[in-house]
Amino acid sequence: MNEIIYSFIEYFIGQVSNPWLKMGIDVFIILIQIAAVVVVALLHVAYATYFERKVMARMQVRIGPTEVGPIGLLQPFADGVKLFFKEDIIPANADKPIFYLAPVIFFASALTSLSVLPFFNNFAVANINVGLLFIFAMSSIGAYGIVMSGWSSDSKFAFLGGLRSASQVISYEIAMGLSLVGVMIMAGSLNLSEIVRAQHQYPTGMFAIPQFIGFFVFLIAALAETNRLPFDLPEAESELVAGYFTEYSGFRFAMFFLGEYTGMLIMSSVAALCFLGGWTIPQFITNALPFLSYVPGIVWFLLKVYLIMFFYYWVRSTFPRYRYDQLMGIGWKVLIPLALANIVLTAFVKILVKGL
Amino acid sequence: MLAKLFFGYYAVVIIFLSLLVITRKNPVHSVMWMLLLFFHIAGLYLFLNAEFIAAIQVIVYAGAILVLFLFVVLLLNLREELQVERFVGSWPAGLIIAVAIFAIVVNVIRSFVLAPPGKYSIEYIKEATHTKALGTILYTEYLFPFEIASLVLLIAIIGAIVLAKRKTRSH
Amino acid sequence: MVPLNWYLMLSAAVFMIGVFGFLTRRNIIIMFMSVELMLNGVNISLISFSHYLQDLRGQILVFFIITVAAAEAAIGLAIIIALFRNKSTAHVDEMNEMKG
Amino acid sequence: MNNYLLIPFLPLAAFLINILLGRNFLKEKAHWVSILAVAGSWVVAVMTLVDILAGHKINQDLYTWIVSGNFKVSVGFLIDELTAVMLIVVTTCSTLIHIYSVGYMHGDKGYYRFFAYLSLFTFCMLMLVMANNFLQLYFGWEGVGLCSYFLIGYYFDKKSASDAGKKAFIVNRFGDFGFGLGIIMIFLTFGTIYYEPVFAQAGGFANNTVNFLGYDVHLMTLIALLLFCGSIGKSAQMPLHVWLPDAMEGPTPVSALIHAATMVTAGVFLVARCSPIFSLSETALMVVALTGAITSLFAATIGLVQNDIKRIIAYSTISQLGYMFLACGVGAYTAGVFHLYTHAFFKALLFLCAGSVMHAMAGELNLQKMGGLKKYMPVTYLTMLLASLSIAGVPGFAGFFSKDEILWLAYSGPSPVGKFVWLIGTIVAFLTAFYSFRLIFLTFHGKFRGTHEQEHHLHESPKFMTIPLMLLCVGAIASGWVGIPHLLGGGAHFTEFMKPVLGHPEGHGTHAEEWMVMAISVIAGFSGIGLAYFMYLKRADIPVKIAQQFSGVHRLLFNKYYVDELYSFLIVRPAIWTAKNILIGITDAKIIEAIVNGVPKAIGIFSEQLRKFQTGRLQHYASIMALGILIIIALMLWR
Repeated sequence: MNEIIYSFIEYFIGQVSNPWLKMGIDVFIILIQIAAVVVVALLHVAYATYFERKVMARMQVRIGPTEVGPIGLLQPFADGVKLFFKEDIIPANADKPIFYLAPVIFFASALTSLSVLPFFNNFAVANINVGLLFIFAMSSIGAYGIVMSGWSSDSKFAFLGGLRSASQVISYEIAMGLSLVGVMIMAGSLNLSEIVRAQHQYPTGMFAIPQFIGFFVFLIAALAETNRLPFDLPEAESELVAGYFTEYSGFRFAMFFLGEYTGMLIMSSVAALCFLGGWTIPQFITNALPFLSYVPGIVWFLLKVYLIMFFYYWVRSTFPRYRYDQLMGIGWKVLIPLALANIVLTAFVKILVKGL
Repeated sequence: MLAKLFFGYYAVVIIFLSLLVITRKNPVHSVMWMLLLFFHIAGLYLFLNAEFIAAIQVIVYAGAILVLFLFVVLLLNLREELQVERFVGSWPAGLIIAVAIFAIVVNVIRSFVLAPPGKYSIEYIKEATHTKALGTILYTEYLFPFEIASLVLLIAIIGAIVLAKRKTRSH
Repeated sequence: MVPLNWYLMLSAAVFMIGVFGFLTRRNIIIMFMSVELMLNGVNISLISFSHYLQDLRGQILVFFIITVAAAEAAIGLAIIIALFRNKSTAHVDEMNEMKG
Repeated sequence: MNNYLLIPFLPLAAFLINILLGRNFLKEKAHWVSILAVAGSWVVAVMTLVDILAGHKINQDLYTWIVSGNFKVSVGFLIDELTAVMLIVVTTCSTLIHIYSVGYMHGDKGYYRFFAYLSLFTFCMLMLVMANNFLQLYFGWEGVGLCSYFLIGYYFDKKSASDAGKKAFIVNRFGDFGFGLGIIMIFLTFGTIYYEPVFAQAGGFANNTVNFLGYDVHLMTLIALLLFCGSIGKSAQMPLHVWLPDAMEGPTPVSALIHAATMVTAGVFLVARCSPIFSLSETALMVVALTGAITSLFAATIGLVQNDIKRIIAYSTISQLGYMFLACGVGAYTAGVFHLYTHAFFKALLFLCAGSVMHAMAGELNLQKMGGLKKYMPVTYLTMLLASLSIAGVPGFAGFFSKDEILWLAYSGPSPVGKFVWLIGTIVAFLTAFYSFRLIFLTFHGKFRGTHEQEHHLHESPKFMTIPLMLLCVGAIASGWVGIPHLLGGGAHFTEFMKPVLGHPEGHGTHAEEWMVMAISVIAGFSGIGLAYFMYLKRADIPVKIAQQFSGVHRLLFNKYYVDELYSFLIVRPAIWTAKNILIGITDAKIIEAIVNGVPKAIGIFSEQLRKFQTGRLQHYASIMALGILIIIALMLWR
């Protein structure tokens, strides 16, 4: 990717020798990559909402949005425009700087995580060695946005929602992190691209099969991490109006909304990358059906991501909400022990069976 | 030159943020500045080829410890906090002591000599990846301290629960 | 190449600010945060030593410092909550029952 | 061949079990643990003896006890001929006395405690004899002393008993002090305290001297005499004999086991064990011989007039121990150990018989209130009579052979004081026979002189007591048969057996002389018995008359030469006076109390000022801490 852009530039202005100019070009390339990823990801986020509405509608025997555009395809944009032009209301007693900052933190942390995701072979904005840890870090920063929005709104509902969300996110982050340790052990790396490559070398082609416990724990923890049903207690409508963003409106609300769906996208991507083989498909399939290897990797990746997104919607439309203590109980008493057991098991098998 | 510029930026921002952390009246603001400070420190670590530690800095310090602080801050009464004096009466003494420590440490730093470099060269770490290199030492040479650290954490969990648990009214 | 001294100066400065905050702030939570500042100051110097001496043991030490800091924060904040519950204040100069 | 370890550790296990579980679980069954353990030890000891007879020898370190610089001690065991004999003596007596105690201590409230202590004693005694170095010997030495203290003061609610315990303990300290010094001297001289290297090197130091307070002292003499100090204390020789008669306050089985058969003979064992050292010093040997001779005569004369049945036997023990030292002193260690071995049986038997009599008399000890017990307790009478015949040296009995060997070797040996101690030994033989039979006649013959109530109560002791009596009686008669001298057609097996360890002095007497010595001692024995018969059965008025005629001598003897009073005057009272007037009056009241009261007062005044620093403000403390760090760094910078 970078090489192509370089050759383009060289084609236009000749050999670049000035180091400052070279750096400028590098920065320019990175900026282009960031812009591309953000725009594409946001487009996907927009259509994820549309997808959700359609899926939910089908499951509830409705048909979902149809009015705006052909089969309602322009509905997300209509929503965006509506939110953009809504009045921006700030509560009188709010702590203003933090009130402003909270949605930005939330949204930014979600977007930043996108930078380390390899969408297809050799493409990631930042191909860093601790990519997985980076995603954890960013998802834990997201908790600040939630807590701060809840606190700065100076509203009981928002405050309770913020507290609930923070403890929920912190608790489930542990389970999520531990569930991925099995993958780390098997891949021997924290670099997401390396993890995908390791899966490609692996007989089953994806870690979801040997790491089924980890996969299970990860999926549930991801639901809680992104405040999705059945763990959407921070924003439980019937209890807390809208939870931590009760007091937000207009574009700031839109940022929370987008941040949440971006988070979902990221969690689905991580699941796809760490457990389902990312942009690759298992070698036994390509051996059997060689023509599939001509399909671009991004297609497989998006297929897997949307599969998991679908799972999200499916769960949302079928499960009732948990009680708060049940939520914590599941996190600490079921998922974390399961994940720990998985680590022990994986480590043992790794030591006992050479070359796994 | 670029490295020095980067370092200069980080140094100035880190010191400035540290000062903000300890001088803010509103503890919530202190926490927010501290969050930013931790990011900068993590950036500095990246700069020093310690990517794993940088990630840990964000995950553990920013993601766990500071959230705990935030939690506790939120539980306390902030309205009163904003009305009262933030420093103790004898703060000039504290200032003098702190500056004296700084001066003396700077004096020490001025006269130090760098030891010959060890075996973990930058190339080696890049080759083996930082996490792997660190993990290898941690699980071989420092296995015992590592186990003790796990015990410390366990005790901390239990201790925190015992301490913060509300006494039941029944007795 | 940035001289190691600069890092050490930075580390000392952060540490000193932590000391200052600990010695002067009334709010116990800010004092606690000052302690974290001091730890971070030390961590900076350890990491830079580790880099310049090309010896990973400094980073191991940082790893343990972070671990202990987490434990310390959990315990310390639990103590603060218990204190606040009993005293309804977070100001250390109002907690001076242990005087001679 | 490692099962010899069972010998000491079975009794130890029994002790632990009894002391931990006795009070609440074992209670009246406590004796089974101890008896089985000690009997087990006995079986193993016999096996070990068989092994030793087959020519094996054990010297093994078990466990490194202390290492400090070049001082290294381990728990180790040396089993040679001497140890094997001691093992047999200790375990046999111990087993029989354990069994006897079942009957004797029946119903006592500290039953389990008694057996625990007995087992502990057995353990310590076995450690003592089995040691392969001096420190372990010392451990056992002090261990048996401790048990002796426990058991003398067994009836601790009785003042005389606890006083006697303390007396035994304190008097023994005098001797043990010297013993300790002796061990230190050995370490200084040889650089080790293991027997084997020490004895192997001893010859090389034969002529060395050591400067002590400006005098050149012969090194081996010094070491030997210091070691002998311990022997004097433990074996109740002059002048530290005073504790043993008082020790009779303990239960009679204790007197039999500890204060007759085993512990008190540890001194003799020590001298025999260290014979390579003693043999290098003529002076030391002379001191040993004279101490033994004088003690035996001294104790025998006291024994003539005492009325307390146990005390008579106690003095008899002192006297016989003197005999053993006498033998050792003339270089006849084998004879001394032989006498030790036979003496253990008949003296234990005498004590147990006395216990049996006490049992029948409900604790009465006074001879003058007994008489005619023969028909009430025939077993006790018969066994005690046989034991007395043995101690009196009647031919054929065990005591005869050992005593005769001692006297002959004293007479014929190379020792310069040999003839003198032989004379005293013969006199003592006469006295021994006399007081032993005085005891028999006054107790068992004639008419009963006690109260009617006591007479009604008289009965033979239970089986648990009489069976050990009979078994010991076999020992009292037959144990000497292993050492029948060549003169009488025997093989002197005992002497031959012990020769590798203890050597044998070169006698230079003729057969005729040997016959003469034997005849004289037999005549002395028989005349003692005859005189006793005449004085206490035929003409019962004579003793009273003699006592009146020589009232001064009688009073002197009856009051044990006023030794206790002398000690009281010379040592105890000055010590008490010093303690009362100087230590309490001046040091304690004026100096120590002034310091003790002054210090807190000063602290109080000081802390009144100091407490103002304790503001209770966290930051003040932290500031001071930071200041401290500052100062330390500054000091390190600009030193």
